[in-house]
Amino acid sequence: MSPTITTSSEANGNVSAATARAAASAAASAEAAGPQPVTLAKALNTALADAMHADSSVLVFGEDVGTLGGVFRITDGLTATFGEQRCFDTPLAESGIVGMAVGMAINGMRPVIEMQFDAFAYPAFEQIISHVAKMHNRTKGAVKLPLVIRVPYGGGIGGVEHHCDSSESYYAHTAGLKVFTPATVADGYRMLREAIDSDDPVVFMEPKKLYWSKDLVDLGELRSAHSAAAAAGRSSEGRAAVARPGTDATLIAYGPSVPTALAAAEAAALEGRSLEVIDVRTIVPFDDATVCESVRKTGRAVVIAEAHGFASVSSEIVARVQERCFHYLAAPIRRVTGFDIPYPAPKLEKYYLPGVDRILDAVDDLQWEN
Amino acid sequence: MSPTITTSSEANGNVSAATARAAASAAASAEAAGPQPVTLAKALNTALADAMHADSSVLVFGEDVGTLGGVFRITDGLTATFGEQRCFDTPLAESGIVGMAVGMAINGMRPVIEMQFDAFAYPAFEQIISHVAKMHNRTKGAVKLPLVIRVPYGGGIGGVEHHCDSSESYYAHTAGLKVFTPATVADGYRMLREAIDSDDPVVFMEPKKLYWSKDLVDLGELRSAHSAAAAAGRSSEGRAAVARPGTDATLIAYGPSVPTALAAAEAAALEGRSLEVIDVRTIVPFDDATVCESVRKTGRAVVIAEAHGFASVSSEIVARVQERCFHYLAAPIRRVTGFDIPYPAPKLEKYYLPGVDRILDAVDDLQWEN
Amino acid sequence: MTISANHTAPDQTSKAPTGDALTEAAKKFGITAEDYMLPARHQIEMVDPDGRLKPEGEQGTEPGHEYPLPGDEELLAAYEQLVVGRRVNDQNSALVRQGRMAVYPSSHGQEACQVAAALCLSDGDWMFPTYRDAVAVMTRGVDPVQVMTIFRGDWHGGFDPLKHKVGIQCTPLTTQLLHAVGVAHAAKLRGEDTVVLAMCGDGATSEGDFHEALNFAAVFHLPVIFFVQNNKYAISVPLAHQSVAPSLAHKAVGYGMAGERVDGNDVVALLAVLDRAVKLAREGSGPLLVEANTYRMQAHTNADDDTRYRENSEVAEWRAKDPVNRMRTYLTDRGLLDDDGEARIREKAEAVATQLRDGLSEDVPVDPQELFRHVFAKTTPQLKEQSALLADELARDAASSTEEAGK
Amino acid sequence: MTISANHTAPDQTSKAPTGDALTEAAKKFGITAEDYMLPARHQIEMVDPDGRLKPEGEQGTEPGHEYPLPGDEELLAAYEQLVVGRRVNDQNSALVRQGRMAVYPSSHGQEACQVAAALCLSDGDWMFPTYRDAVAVMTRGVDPVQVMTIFRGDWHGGFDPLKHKVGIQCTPLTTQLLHAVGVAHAAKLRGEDTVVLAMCGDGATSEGDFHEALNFAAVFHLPVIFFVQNNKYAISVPLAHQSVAPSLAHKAVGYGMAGERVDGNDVVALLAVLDRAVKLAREGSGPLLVEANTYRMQAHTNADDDTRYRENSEVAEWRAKDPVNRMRTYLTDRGLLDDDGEARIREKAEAVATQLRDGLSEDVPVDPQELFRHVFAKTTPQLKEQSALLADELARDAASSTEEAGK
Ligand SMILES: Cc1ncc(C[n+]2csc(CCOP(=O)(O)OP(=O)(O)O)c2C)c(N)n1
Ligand SMILES: Cc1ncc(C[n+]2csc(CCOP(=O)(O)OP(=O)(O)O)c2C)c(N)n1
Ligand SMILES: [Mg+2]
Ligand SMILES: [Mg+2]
Repeated sequence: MSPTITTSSEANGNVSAATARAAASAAASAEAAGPQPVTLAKALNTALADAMHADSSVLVFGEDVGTLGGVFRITDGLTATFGEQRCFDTPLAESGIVGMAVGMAINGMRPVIEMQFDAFAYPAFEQIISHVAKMHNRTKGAVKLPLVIRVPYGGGIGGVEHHCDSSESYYAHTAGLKVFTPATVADGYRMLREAIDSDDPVVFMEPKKLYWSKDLVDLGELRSAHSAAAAAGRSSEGRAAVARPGTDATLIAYGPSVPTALAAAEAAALEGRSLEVIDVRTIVPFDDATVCESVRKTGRAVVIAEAHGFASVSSEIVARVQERCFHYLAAPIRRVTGFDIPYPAPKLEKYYLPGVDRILDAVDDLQWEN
Repeated sequence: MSPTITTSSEANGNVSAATARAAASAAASAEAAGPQPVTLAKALNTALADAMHADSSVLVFGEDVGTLGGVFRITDGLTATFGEQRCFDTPLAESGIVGMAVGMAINGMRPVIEMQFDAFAYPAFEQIISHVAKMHNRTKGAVKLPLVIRVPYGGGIGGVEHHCDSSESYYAHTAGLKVFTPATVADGYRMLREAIDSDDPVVFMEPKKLYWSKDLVDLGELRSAHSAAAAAGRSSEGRAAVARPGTDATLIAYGPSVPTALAAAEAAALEGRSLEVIDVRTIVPFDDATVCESVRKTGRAVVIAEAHGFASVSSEIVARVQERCFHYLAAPIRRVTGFDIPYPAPKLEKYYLPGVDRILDAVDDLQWEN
Repeated sequence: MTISANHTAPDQTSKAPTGDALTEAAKKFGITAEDYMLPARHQIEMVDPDGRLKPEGEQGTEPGHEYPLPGDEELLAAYEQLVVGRRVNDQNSALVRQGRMAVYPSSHGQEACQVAAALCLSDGDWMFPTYRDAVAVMTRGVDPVQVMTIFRGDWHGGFDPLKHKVGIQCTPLTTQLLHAVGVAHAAKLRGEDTVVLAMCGDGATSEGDFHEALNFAAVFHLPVIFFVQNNKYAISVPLAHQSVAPSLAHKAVGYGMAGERVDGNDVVALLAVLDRAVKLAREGSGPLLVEANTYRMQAHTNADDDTRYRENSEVAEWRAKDPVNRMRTYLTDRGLLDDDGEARIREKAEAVATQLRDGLSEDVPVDPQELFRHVFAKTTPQLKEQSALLADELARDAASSTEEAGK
Repeated sequence: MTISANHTAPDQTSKAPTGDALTEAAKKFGITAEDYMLPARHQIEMVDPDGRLKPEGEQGTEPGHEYPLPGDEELLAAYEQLVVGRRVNDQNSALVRQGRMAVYPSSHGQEACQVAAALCLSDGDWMFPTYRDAVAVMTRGVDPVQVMTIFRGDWHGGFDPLKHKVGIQCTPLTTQLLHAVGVAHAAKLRGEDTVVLAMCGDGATSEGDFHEALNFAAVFHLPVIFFVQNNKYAISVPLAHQSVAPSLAHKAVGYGMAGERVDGNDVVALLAVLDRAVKLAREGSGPLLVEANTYRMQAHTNADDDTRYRENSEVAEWRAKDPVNRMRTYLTDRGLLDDDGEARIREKAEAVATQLRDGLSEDVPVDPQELFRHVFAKTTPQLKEQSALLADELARDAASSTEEAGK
């Protein structure tokens, strides 16, 4: 099917789009009922399809996202379902992709574009920094920019250079962008739907090493929950999750580091230490409340991220937590991050990546004797 | 004069270049002896000329750097003195400028390139991140990349959008780059010479609002001091300065914020508070020792920077200082930074820029009652 | 111009997704694909610097590159806008000298390009201008004072792009060409017949985004007209340092689109070429590239000193080609313009100048809280916090100055 | 091909900084500037898919685009490298299947391009290859095992670019073309006669850096040959989605340089065209753009599934144009190759394959401290700290595993 394309009802106040609720529920009926093992890749793919069903102004484009369905298959089947007008390949030029998306968003569309890998978004940096982030502001809100830039990011997949960068800090530092990164399959679905619904530009960072991780989720339920939330104007933007409750120290993580943090907490539990794990989920806006509540409770914190530590999102988390929770802290906040080196070759990446042991070392370091 | 171009003696081990000491001292003789009021712009210009005299593999290029001498006149007179082969205009394309410079550095030159304004370096982001920062590492040091990227940065000059960004955090977060930023006229000369001498790529951030600020300096003495230091293999890379000694709290600043921090310290002194001001000078590598020594002494700190605060160099400074000086701190470290908004239009920039009052407010906030 | 045979590779395996536009064009105009893409041998020029209509055979037209003379009414309307545009340019430069505006990149000397760029478009069409195209934006109907907001320094842009279908005046060079492509693409997907005119300078053609924009427009077969005002300088850098191609219009060939060059100081030729380009684009030709040969008569902006890099004599040469005078002579000679008409037009120009003087000498108070208001459609807790911090600062300032005053 | 008159704008005010290269070229070859820049009407093709020498009139040559047949010795040497290259491609793919290498973007089917790209250069020249150009790099003389380091995953690059005058195999598309331009520029400034060959694929021509590199090379009049292997796909995306120009060689026109297209499976034509390009560039023609029409016979890499986006029949069509078989037939027919010769060459190819198998099945131990060793020429206190942290971790690991073992 290839519904008539109209203009987003949300953005820039043009023609309203019919929400194809019927179509969406038809797609739902094909799915098995109840929780099923679902990969993050599948959840993202479903979110894209559902969003395209719901709003004909949602367009998907990028390199190899059409016939191939993306090198990670996140756009699999979208061209077949929605036609070449709704999901298509572009010439190979990332600045072109982002710049064209800006124009489409100006003219009533809600583009969801894919950067093939983290490092291959760099050619689009000027468009992202100077336009995507600034268009709404410079026009005093006259132009909304409902644009999602999907960026598969991070390492741990044995990729060669330029395929494993953790580039979230560049975006998080750029005023005017929202930055989301899911760590669970359910969050993958929900957060991508919310990113697409958002009238603000969202850089949607997908931890590529989690693409094939599975959780038991009920996609139909996620879909209904999203519809209900959207109808009620609710969104979980800016809300971190307590991924595991604990009492002795807080591990603050996001994206690919969340499962590692959970594994560390599991290991620590065996040694009698109760670690709370916070999944940041939306880096911008940041959920100070949830993070600080946890740290005030535990009095100790470790921030975990794959990216180089220097001048990064993890620096920010440390800085804001010490600003807000200083007198609750029994020890300095520790960081476990990637080293300040170019991402290493496959055979060396295990030495680079923040692993369970390195996290536990940092936890041990939190001056427990005090 | 237009000396024969040979290959840098330092980089990539090709043909050696004659250092034109005689020429340099000839230039020196034209200058008045003893300390004179000199602008930062003039000091940078002199550093470029001296470096070009000293090493014929030093080349200067970019947009409008030739005949015009740069929109800020930092390259004034270089084409006239050294010829069009040594200082020249390129086509208008920043990725091209950086990419060509990479190739020239591979092939024995020491390019010093100008990005006309902070935001106009973004088109070159891919070349900077994926090549400038990584070339030495990926070739296991076989290829050195003695390349200086000069970036006039920051606001306070009434510039329109895209002319006032503080982009240092993007570079500082990128592993493989060194990031320098002078705040005084003497540092401008010395640090630019050291950046050009360095076999590592240096992003040299020039606070454009300080271009026309004057200090009393003796350029001839600076030149001799540099020659002596270089001959002895000494460099002040990675060394912060105590710009003003004090005992009650530490203001940590760099580039355009240093004069503001000094003014704040001056004002605080009138109220009986003794503030120490640290000028970071080289953001990468960072001088933990000097900064921590000061904070351990004073027990209180405020970090000041014009850039958006979120996930920035100032976040990093807070994070590392609390990691290293936690038990010396009487209060959380405060940040006074630009807001997390696109740099504002000229008539509003005064509300954005970290000024003396905002710094003093932060100092007042450092829980003096404890 | 005729190329003897088809240049298309015999073994090109893939088909263009949009049908072979070049083959169609070649058929339509009875010329080769190369002749369609390459600009005509000479630039299109209809009225010479002395205001005289050139003989048809000397206008630069040739098979496939045919441009009928625009109608008298269009020309009169264009002249009026030329006069207004010139007045606006000079008024703004004066306002800068008086400190009422921070900066103004004048299009003095390029008014023919400015005017034609706006007049060739219909209401539903879009324009994507640069910082130098204030006159084009005004000619399109945007309030002059709003247009100057960016240069006065109150805000980044002063008008609503959606209302006027005019992109914000863009500073990062050629980035706006891609926005133009996106706007055209969205319109095409919705089946609208919007044409988009995307503007840039000669220097800007060297940027990577220029390449990507032209290629995207060609591959997606979009109705975008890329209009390059070749004013011979990019700040201090002359054209010869940007390109050694025979012309900038030759760049069309690499994208499989048609290129044309036109005397950029001849509004008649400009309208002829742009009107036809808009018509072709609307009819489905895909994108076109039009290069206007003109000259930047003044420094890059008031902050620039052009005596450092060019000779006065060069500027003087171009003064003789002035687009406004040329048109006045032509219309007067043709009997379309008399003293009364001229006076009426001058009056109109004066009115706009007055509007600018008045509008820009008002000291519009700025609201510091605007800093935070438009960053996002849905703001963040962080910005609320920062906004409160600033509000608190300002309240304390106000309180202490009241206190001071009270003393 | 003849264009009837000079296309250059009559009123181009600025002079090219390097003298007017186009005028010179036009004079030298007795053709127009457009004819110099545009590729010949047909691609250059000398030996047909059946291995037969084409009649001179059908080789695609024309005035200004004349290519004499390369000498027999050069062709024999090329054939040897073709056979070795094919063997290396297939050996590497096998090693990937066996898990000895992580990934290999094979140039199977493109060996003629690979071989010609290396053989056309002299020792002092430079080559800037992509990830797919391992065979070209080897043909240039770099140790095969070193070349594969990047794909084995030990390190990013395995050879010394300065020693071999070969850039590291580049992944970020077309970024390396600018490095090539810089290397050529540095050499030119020193008065060296280095020619630089810069390689990229069809998809890569869409990137902004392609544009900037070609333009810089043209404006600075540098001896760079841009060699595009048009293998019809960029991963899954066919050529028609990259460009609707008649050919990629047509892109030369926009930069004022000469373009040519050549049968990329015909090593004879490739050598003829590239040898001449190198000669012209060395003599000061400025840059040239050469497009080779070839085909990516296998998936993009082993990680790709090409059945999702192309028909087997298309691949089969191109199998008939195989560059190795074609050359074998041609040389055998010409009496330049007999069974002995063939056997000797096969043996050589086997030796390289063995070298690869042996070299890549060794499990070279990695040193974790290499992470920090090469980031900077002069390291930082921060990296020293981080390196110590890792060393401490590893020491504790080692100690605890010794402990474990001791229990
Ligand atoms: C990406 C980018 N790089 C550099 C600049 C700085 N800059 C502003 S205008 C200009 C020259 C532009 O020349 P041209 O495109 O010919 O336009 P003109 O000013 O002549 O109208 C430069 C270099 C910029 N605005 N954007
Ligand atoms: C800047 C950039 N964007 C995207 C990619 C991902 N990518 C790797 S190869 C490739 C296709 C390249 O196609 P082409 O240039 O035709 O070369 P080929 O692989 O066919 O040899 C893509 C999209 C990349 N490496 N660099
Ligand atoms: Mg210009
Ligand atoms: Mg290809």
